[in-house]
Amino acid sequence: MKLVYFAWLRERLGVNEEMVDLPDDVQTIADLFGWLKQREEPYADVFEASDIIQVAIGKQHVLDRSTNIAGADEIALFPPMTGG
Amino acid sequence: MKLVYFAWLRERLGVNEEMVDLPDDVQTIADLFGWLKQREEPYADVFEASDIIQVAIGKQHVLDRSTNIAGADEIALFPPMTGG
Amino acid sequence: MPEPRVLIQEEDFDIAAETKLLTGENKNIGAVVTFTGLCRDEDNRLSALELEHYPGMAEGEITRIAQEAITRFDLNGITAVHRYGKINPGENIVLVVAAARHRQAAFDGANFLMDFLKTRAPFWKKEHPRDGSTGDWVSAKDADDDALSKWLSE
Amino acid sequence: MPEPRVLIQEEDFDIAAETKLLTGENKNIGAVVTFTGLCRDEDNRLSALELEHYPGMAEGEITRIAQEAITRFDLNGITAVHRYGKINPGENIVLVVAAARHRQAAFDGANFLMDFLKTRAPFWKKEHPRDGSTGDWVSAKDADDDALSKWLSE
Repeated sequence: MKLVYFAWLRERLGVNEEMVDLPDDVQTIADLFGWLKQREEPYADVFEASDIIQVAIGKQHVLDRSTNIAGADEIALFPPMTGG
Repeated sequence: MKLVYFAWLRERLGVNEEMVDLPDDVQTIADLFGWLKQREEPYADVFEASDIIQVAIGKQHVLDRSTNIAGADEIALFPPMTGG
Repeated sequence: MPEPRVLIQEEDFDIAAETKLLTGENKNIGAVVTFTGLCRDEDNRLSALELEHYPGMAEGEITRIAQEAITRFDLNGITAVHRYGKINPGENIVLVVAAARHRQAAFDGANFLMDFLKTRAPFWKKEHPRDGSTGDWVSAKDADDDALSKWLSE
Repeated sequence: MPEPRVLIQEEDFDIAAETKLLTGENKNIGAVVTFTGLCRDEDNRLSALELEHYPGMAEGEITRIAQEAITRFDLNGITAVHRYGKINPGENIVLVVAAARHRQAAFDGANFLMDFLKTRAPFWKKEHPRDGSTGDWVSAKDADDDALSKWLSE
């Protein structure tokens, strides 16, 4: 699965995107945040305050953290948007 | 005193503007409408429904019909405005 | 406080030029809203609108309302151009340009001025039907009075 | 139903050209509202803004919201152009043009789309201060969420 990062997430993680192999028990967005948080620094630090981090699955904004991510090709993680 | 007319008032009266000598007892806008109403046709007819006719004294829109008109140089009479 | 730019004219206006004139080199403007009112043919019924106005009063009233918009919404500036004379379908009738630091002020400033123009600017529109019949004067709409009342009750 | 025109681009846009493209020869359009968002220098503090975006998602989200604006306000058409990359103070960031028969629909359509763009379009702004220091990412504003909620509660 491809994870893509934007804005200060991208800067603080030092990566634009990466391919990850998720364990079988990572089923939902909430699970994904849990998994990211237990990775080495800077992940643990960046995802500590995960409730403000926004998620898009397949380029669709998803708010419900219980949404299943199985089969997603691309998941994007980013701060609240500041368009316009 | 100069009276000026616009839109369908102008058309139905057949005058753009006219100088009038008002009797001494015509003191307010309401008095002016009363005086116009008792003039020969088409005045009587045009000013019959005088409550929708709008008034400007010295190019200022005036709503209060008890406003004194003494000393006014120019009074305009017109239908509700349809600008924009 | 900025002074509004108010033009009452027969000729057409240039939205881009008026916008540039309003914003100039001011780099603290974050939002510009333009409103353009155009002559509709009402599903091909009209060949033109004729706009009559009260010279002097038109400039005065629009300037007064535009000044109120600047104060009320803390605008960086506002421009209003209102045409008179015979105007064909598809042609411009009125332009309002409002500039502000933030977007809602620019929207509100332009909307406020337009709502007032509809019922307080001394212009009257006469229809010229395509079939050559004598046209009617456009009636004032209750909806326009209602639009105005939203600003008065605030 | 008209399709929105949505452009995500690095280069500047031409408001007059976009407006002309939107209204075309349609003589039943009575009102056109344009909103232009510009880069402020925040009282000379900033030398530029850097806009990052999520390609693909940006087009998709803005198109979806623009379609909703057309339906909700019965618009004749709507255009949105959002720039990315480095933008200097005084330069354009975003354009919305909405066309409708009547003025309030055009105002509401443009206002609605802008309110959604602020919090739902995947763009992020980074400040470049004039003093050469490392700039911050612009924070989302509660006021922008509030602006959005006015459309959701209707």
